Amino acid sequence: MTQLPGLLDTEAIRKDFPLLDRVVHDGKKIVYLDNAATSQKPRQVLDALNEYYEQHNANVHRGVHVLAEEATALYEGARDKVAAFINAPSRNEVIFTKNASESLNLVANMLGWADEPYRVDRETEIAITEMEHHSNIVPWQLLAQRTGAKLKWFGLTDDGRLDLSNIEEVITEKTKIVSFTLVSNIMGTVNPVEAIVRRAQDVGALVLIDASQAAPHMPLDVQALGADFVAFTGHKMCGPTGIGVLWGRQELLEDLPPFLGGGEMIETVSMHASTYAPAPHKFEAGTPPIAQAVGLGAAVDYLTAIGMDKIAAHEHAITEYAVRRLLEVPDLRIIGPATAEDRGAAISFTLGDIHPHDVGQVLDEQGIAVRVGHHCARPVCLRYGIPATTRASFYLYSSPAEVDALIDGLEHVRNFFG
Amino acid sequence: MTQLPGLLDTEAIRKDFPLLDRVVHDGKKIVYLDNAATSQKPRQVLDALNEYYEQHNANVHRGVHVLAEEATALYEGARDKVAAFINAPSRNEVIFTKNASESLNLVANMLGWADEPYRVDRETEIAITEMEHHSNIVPWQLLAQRTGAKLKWFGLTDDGRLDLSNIEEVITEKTKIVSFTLVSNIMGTVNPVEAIVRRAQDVGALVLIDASQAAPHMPLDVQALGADFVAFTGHKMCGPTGIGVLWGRQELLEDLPPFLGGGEMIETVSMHASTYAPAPHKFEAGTPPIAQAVGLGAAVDYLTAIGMDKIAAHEHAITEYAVRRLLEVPDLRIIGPATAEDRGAAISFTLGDIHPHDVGQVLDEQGIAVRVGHHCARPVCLRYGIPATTRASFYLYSSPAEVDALIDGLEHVRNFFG
Amino acid sequence: MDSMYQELILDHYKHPHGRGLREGDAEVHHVNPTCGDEITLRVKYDGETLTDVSYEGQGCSISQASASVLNELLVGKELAEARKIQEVFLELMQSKGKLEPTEEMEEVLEDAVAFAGVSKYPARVKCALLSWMAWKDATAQALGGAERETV
Amino acid sequence: MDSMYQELILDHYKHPHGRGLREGDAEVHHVNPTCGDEITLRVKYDGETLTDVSYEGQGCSISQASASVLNELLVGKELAEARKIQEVFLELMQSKGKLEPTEEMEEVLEDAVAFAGVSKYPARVKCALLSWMAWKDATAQALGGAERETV
Ligand SMILES: Cc1ncc(COP(=O)(O)O)c(C=O)c1O
Ligand SMILES: Cc1ncc(COP(=O)(O)O)c(C=O)c1O
Repeated sequence: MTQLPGLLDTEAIRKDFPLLDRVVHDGKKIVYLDNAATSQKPRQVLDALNEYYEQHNANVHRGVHVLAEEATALYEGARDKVAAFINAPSRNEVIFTKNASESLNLVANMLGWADEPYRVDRETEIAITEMEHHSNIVPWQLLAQRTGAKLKWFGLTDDGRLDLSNIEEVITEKTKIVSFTLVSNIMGTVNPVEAIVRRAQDVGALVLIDASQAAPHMPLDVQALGADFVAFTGHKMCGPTGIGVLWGRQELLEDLPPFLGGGEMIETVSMHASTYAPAPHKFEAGTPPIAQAVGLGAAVDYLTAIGMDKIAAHEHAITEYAVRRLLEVPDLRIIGPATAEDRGAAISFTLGDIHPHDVGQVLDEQGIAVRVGHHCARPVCLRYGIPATTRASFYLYSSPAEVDALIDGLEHVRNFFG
Repeated sequence: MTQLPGLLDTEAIRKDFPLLDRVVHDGKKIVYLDNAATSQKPRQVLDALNEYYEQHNANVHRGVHVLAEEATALYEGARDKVAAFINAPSRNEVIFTKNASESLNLVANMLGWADEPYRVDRETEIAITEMEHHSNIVPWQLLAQRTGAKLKWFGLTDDGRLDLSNIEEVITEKTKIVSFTLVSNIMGTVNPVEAIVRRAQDVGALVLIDASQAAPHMPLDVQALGADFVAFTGHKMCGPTGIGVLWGRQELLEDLPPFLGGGEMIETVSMHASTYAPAPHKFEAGTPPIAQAVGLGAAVDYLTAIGMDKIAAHEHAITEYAVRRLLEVPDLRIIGPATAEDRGAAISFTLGDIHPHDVGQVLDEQGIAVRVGHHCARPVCLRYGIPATTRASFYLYSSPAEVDALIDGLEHVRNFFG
Repeated sequence: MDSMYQELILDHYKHPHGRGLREGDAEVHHVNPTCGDEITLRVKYDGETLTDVSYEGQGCSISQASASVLNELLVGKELAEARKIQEVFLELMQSKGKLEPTEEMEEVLEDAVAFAGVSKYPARVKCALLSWMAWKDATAQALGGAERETV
Repeated sequence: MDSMYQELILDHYKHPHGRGLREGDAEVHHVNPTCGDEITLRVKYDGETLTDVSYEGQGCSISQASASVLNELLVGKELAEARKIQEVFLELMQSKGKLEPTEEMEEVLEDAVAFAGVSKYPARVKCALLSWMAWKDATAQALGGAERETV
C-alpha cells in the first residue's frame, strides 16, 4: 500500500458508500474515478432521505399540521446547515435551486431584468473565461444575445491557467458582471480569485463564482472570497441529485427582481398585481426540492464531520501522486496544470492518438470509471486543439490503490491499441 | 365500515406507504388529508431511489462507463414511462423540470423570447382564470409586465365553476396563449377543457394545461386533451420532490427558444456561439434530477399497476361521501362545487366564523392533517370574500373511515370554539 | 392542544377587550401574508402615556386574543414600560417553546404568558405577533422616530 | 470487452480502407456532438452504381473502423443494394444488443456484422453510425431526393 502524507482513512470512509462495493463486468470491483461528474452518496445521506419520506413528508410552509411543521423545520434546517458550511452572513442569503446550472441562470436572468445600477443591456459588458463549464457560458451567451450586451472572456495559458495579462481589457468600466469558476472541472485549475475580484470591484462589477468543483473539495468561505454570488451543486458533494445552491449578498437579493414566479415566492397575489416574499423565498417558486435539501444538509454534516480541510489535504496528496504516476505513462499529455499546486483533483489527459472514447471504454472493461469527452467545456478542447480528453477525478474516498489501478489500466489500453 | 361502490382495497394499499403508520400527538395514528399539497410515497418509489443511489448512481449522458450507461438508461427509461402514462405521441416531448412551477414558467419564458408567430409582446394577450394556482398566475403577470402584453382571465360562478359566458372577450384574435388548470387545487373543480381549447384553436392561440391536480388522480391523455403543453409535478403523484414534467408538442419544442442554458442542452459550444440539442434536452440544462426521474418512473409504474381509472373511481366515491357528510356539519360552507360531479378530491370549506387556522390546529391535535390558508390561490378567496379555507384532500389510500374521522374532528372543533 | 389554546386565550378570543376603532394619533394596517390575518390598529398617547389602543380585524383565535391581551396589558402604561413588555413578549414568542417563562417574565407579561405554548408552532407565532408589531409601528408613527419594522 | 472490440474492428481501425478524400459528386461533413467525432465524406456515382466513397475524419476506433467497413462493403454496389445494406446495419446497431445476427444478416453485412457487440453500448452506437449517416446524406445530395436525416 502506498503511504502518502495527509491521507484520510479511506478504508473506513468507503464503508459509508454502498455504491463503492458495486461489482461490474464479471466480478471487478468498481474503481470510481468520475467524481467531477458526480459523487457517490454516503449511507447517512440515503438514511436522511428515507427518514424524511417515511416519517415527515409534507409540503413546506403555510401548514399547521405536525408533518408540515416538521418538514418545514427540516427544510429550513438544511438552509442553516448550508449557510454555516459556506460561512454565509445570513441564512436568508442561501437559495435552493435544482442544480448549479439553475443557480447560474438565475443570476443571469436577474441581471437581465434588473433596474439600474445592475441592469445588463446593450451598453454593458459581461466577462467570463475560456475554461468555464457550458453552464457558465451559455446563460451569458443567451443574456448577451437577448440584451445586446457584449460578452468577453479571459483566455488560457499553455499550462492550463487563466491568462490575466489583459485583465484591464476584459474587465472594463462597462462590465456589469464577472463570472468565473473557482476550480476548472476539466483541468482542475484553481483560479486566482483575489486578482479578479479586486479588478471587478475597482470597476464596480458584480462577481459570480462558480464553486461547483470547489464546494465538495475544500473549505468554502463566501465572505473571504469577496464575491457577490456563489453557485454550486448538491450531487457533486455527496448530496442527492436535484438540488443546487445560490448564495447571494442580502442587499442584492433584496434589490434584484424575481426569476420564476409561483407559489411560495409571493407575499400577496391578486389577479391585478402581486408582491414578492423576501429572499430566499422570492427566488424559490413552487414546491422546493424538500427531500433533496434535507439530503444536502446531511451531506454537509457528513463532510463537516470529516473536515473540509482534511478532505482538501487528502485530495492534494492523491492528486500529487496521480500527477506523478500519470506523467510516467508514455505518450500521456496532461491538459491543464502538470503539478498538484493550485489545482483540484480532476486530471484530464490525452494518450497518444488513442481516442478518449477508446481509452474510457477499455478502462471501463477493467472496472475503472473515468469520463471521456469535452466535459461540458468544449472551448478548452478547442483551445488545446484536441477533440476530447480522458478525465480521472478523485474524492475523499479515493485511494492510492485506485491511482495504481488507473495506471495499470492505461498500460493495458496502450497495449490493446498499440 | 362504510362500504362505497368503486372503493379500492385501501387496507392493502396503505401497507405500501410507510408514512401512513406515523403516529403523532401521543399515540394518534395520522389521518393524512393534505394530498393536494403533496402525496405520500410508496415503498416501491423509495426502493427505486435507494437502488439508484446504491447501485447505479452516475451522471447521465456522454459517459462510456457502465454506471453512466446504467444511469442514462434509467433516466431515459423514466421518460419512456412518463410518455406512456400521458399517452404522448413521442418520448421526446417529455421534458423533466424541477416542479410544475418551473414547467409553467418555462412556457411563459419560451413565448417571451420566441419569434413570430409565437412571440408574446405588447400587441398580444394572455388568458388565464381566476382559479389558477399562483404558479399559473405569477409567471404570466411577470411575462405581461416584461413584454407589455395584456393579461385577461375568466371569472368564477358562485358555485365554483369557470364563468365562460364571456369567452369571446377573454380569448380574442390577439390571444397568444391560454393557460388554465384542469382541476382546481383549492375547490376541486374539473374544468371544461374542450370548450376552451376549441375557442383557443379558433383564434390560433396556444393552450397550456396545468394538470398538477389531474395527473395524480385520473387517466391523462395529452392527445385527447388537445392542448399544446401540459404541466404537472411529481411529488403530488407518489413521486419524489424535485421533479416536474412539461409535455409539449414536438414541432413547438423544435421552434421555441431555450430557457436555461448549460451543460446537456447544447449541441456544440464555442466562446462565440452555441447551438442547441433537440428537445427534450434543449430544455434540460445541467445535471437533471436523475434519481427523482427514476423515482417518478417508479411512481408511474405503481399508479399504472393499480389503474388510473380505478383510482379515479375510488376518489369519486370518497369525494361523494365526504361532500355528503360535510354538508351535514352545521355552519359548514363548501367553497366550490357542492357535489361530486366534475370535481376532484380536494374540498375546501369554511366553518361558521371559526378561522381556518384554528380549525386546522384543533384537527391536527386529533391527528388529522388538513391544509388551511389560501392554498396558493388567493384570488379565489378574494372572489368569495373569505380570508382562507380549510381544505381536506383525498388520494388512493384515503378511506371512508378517514372521512368519518374528519367529521368527528370538525364536531370537536365546533364544540371547542362554541 | 392545551399547550396552545389556554383557557385564557379562548376567553380573550370570545370576549375581546377594547375591540373597535376609536380616535387615535396614528393608524396602521398590518397583514400576515401567509394566512390573510389582518388588523387595523390605532394608538392614542397623552404625552408618554398610552391612553388607548383600538383595533379591528379578522383572524384566528390566536391573533384576536393577542390583540385583546395587548389592549388590556398596555393601555395606561408609560411608553417605556409598554416597550419593555413588547420586547419580553417578542422574546417569549421567538423562543420556539424552549423558554420556560420565569417569574419575572410572568410579572411583566401577566395574561400574555398564556401564549408561551404558541411559540412551539412556528406557523402561529406570526399570528400572535401581528397586533404587537402593528402597535410598535403605530407608536413609531404617532411619536415619530423609527421606521416601520416587519416581522 | 471482446464483445465490442472484435479483432476485425481493430484491423479496420489500424488499416482503414479507402481513407482520404478523392473526387466526388457530393461532400458532407457530420459531427457527433457528444464526443466531437467528425467525418468529411464524398460519394461518387456512375448512374446508379456507387463507384467511390472517400473520407477523412477524426474519431474513436469504432467510428474509424465503421467508415472503413462501409467503404469496403458499399463501393461497387448498386444504389438499391447499398441502401439495403445501410438499413440492415442501422437495424443491427439500434438493437441494443438484443438481436442475434441471422445468417441472412451476416450475408448482407459481411464484416460489418462485427459491430453487433457495439449495439449494447448506447453511447457508442452513434460512433458506429456516423459514417453511415454521412453516406446516406451525401447520397441524397448527389442524387437529389430526401432531405438530410440525422441520427
Ligand atoms: C394546480 C396547481 N398548479 C401548480 C402547482 C405547483 O406545483 P409545484 O409546487 O410542485 O411547482 C400546484 C401545487 O402546488 C397546483 O396544485
Ligand atoms: C464547474 C462546473 N460548473 C457548473 C456545473 C453544472 O452543475 P450541474 O450540472 O449540477 O448544474 C458543473 C458540473 O457539471 C461544473 O463542473
